[in-house]
Amino acid sequence: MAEGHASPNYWLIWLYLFILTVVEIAVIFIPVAKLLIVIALVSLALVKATLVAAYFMHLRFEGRTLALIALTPLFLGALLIVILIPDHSAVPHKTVDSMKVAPAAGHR
Amino acid sequence: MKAWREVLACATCVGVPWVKADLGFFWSALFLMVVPVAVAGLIGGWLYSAYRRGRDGVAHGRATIPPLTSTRKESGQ
Amino acid sequence: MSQVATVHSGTEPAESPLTPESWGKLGMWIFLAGDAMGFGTLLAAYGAMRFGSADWPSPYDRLGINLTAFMTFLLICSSVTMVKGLEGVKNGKRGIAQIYLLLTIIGGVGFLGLQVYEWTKLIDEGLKVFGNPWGASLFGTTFFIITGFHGLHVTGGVVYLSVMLVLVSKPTTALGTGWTYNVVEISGLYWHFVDLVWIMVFTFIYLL
Amino acid sequence: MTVATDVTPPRRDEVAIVDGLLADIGRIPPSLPPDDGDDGEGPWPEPERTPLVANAVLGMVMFLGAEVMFFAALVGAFLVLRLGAQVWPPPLQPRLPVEVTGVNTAILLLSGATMALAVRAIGRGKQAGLRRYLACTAVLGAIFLAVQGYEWTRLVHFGLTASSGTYGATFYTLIGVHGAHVLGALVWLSLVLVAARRGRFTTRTHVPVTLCGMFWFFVVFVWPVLYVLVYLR
Repeated sequence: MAEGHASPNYWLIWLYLFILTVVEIAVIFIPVAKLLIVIALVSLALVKATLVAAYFMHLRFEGRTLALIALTPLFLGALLIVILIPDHSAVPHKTVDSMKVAPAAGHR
Repeated sequence: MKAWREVLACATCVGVPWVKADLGFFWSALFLMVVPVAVAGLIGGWLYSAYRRGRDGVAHGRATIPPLTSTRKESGQ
Repeated sequence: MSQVATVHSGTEPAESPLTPESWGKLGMWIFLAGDAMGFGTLLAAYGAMRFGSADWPSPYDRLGINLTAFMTFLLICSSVTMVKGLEGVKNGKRGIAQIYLLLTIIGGVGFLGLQVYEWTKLIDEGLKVFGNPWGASLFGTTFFIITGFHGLHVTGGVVYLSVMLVLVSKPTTALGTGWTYNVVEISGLYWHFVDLVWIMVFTFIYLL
Repeated sequence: MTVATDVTPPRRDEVAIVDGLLADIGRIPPSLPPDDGDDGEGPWPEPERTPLVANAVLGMVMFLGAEVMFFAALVGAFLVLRLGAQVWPPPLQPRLPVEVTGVNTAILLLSGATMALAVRAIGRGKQAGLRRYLACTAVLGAIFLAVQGYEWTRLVHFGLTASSGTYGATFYTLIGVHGAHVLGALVWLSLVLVAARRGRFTTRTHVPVTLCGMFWFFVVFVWPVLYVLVYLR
């Protein structure tokens, strides 16, 4: 890899990252549904991470298997989020407001 | 409702006020951060000490430092 | 030279098809994958606990965003100076490599300083590991654990890059595309990873 | 390497290899004398290139590192639940047998000591000592398992089950996983013991004993951590 590819224009990548950061900050002020903002922010973050990994970490110029190694934690992390869904959606957060009243009511 | 949950020490009551999730998360996360470092450190230190032992062997008249680990098949020896 | 300390700088194409230059690079990538799993777990737990909580404070209102936006900018800059320094090593320009590596280290130290400032400010405002005046106490716990873990990584990276700077500064170190390039590139992988993680932390902890 | 179908004369280096092999075979006695292990020296000089760390030992260390992480994950989950609970142990649930398990802990630690003695015995070539200490270790491990099983049945009888709350769930998960490890180690130890009774190990060649000992030590030293965390308040 050392000589196998021409150096990408790193300052251009830097500019992209800078612009994307500014866009990220701008996105949270857009008056749309929270879900849309979340999707936009996560996608922007993933694009930035991809830029860093592909160009700064030279992943674009390496073998494909190395990219698979790098992507494994992303896949496992997504799996973890899916696994955790029942934990946080099942029990409390819809009813927590009424539960918060309970200690004040002298139940304990 | 509350007493029942309290007795069972509810596993998924993350947002419930009487569960001290912050305490559990903090110490558990800290523990899980320390353990891999400790494991890697112990294994690394053990390999380094093995290497040191090999180097001391040279001082005591061995010809060369043996390799730390073998890249060849060992079975059958 | 002793057998144990022999550095595999030569290419071993038949044995290491993933990273033909060195085993070290493959090792660093595997370590980074594991480390990424650690951060991924922390962020997933953060998401689960935040979603399960009804009184999570608004991070944007409580943590402030101007300072951390600047910290993000600083890390991105230090990433690009890192690749520039690596380029200097590749082209055999010791002075350029030294200057850019030094700039990278300064960026890291500056990031750490700003983080210390941010932490003290937030602690003054009442954000504690166990409890804060605004709502769910996990807000503070996750904030300090995740940013603290990342800060430790930056600290390690600063030490790592300082060693690289010393290595590159030695007149006896041969520059070019050989062993030195390889070693500095591996350290760069770690540094960019820290930057990459911060991009994620910034998005999930501060912006969402 | 594929088998050559056409007959070609062996290349020069192959000839050299075959010559070397023949020379080696000539040096090795056709049947090794029973190793009494008094001297710690084999019948031939020690090869210079023996690695400092045997491959199998290195592999075992890596495996044990992964095992430590596995238990650490379980302990981490346990800590979340235990530290998060307002009252621990939760009220109205059976209490764990702290005293009996304390004695059991001592038994397991003792088995670790006998295992260390067994490894040391074969390192000094003492076949009888190896057999005796391995047997002691196996018996102590079996006693530990038996007591654990007995206490489990009593706890289930008292109403502590894996589904009766986080107290029971974490107890049966953590202690059950450890018990499964002890069982596995015990099976492995029995196999090693059988091999030892057949005199398969010598001063120089007892890597299987070492590996089994490493796994046993792991199982023994994880237990006090679990005991302190799970049983004590």
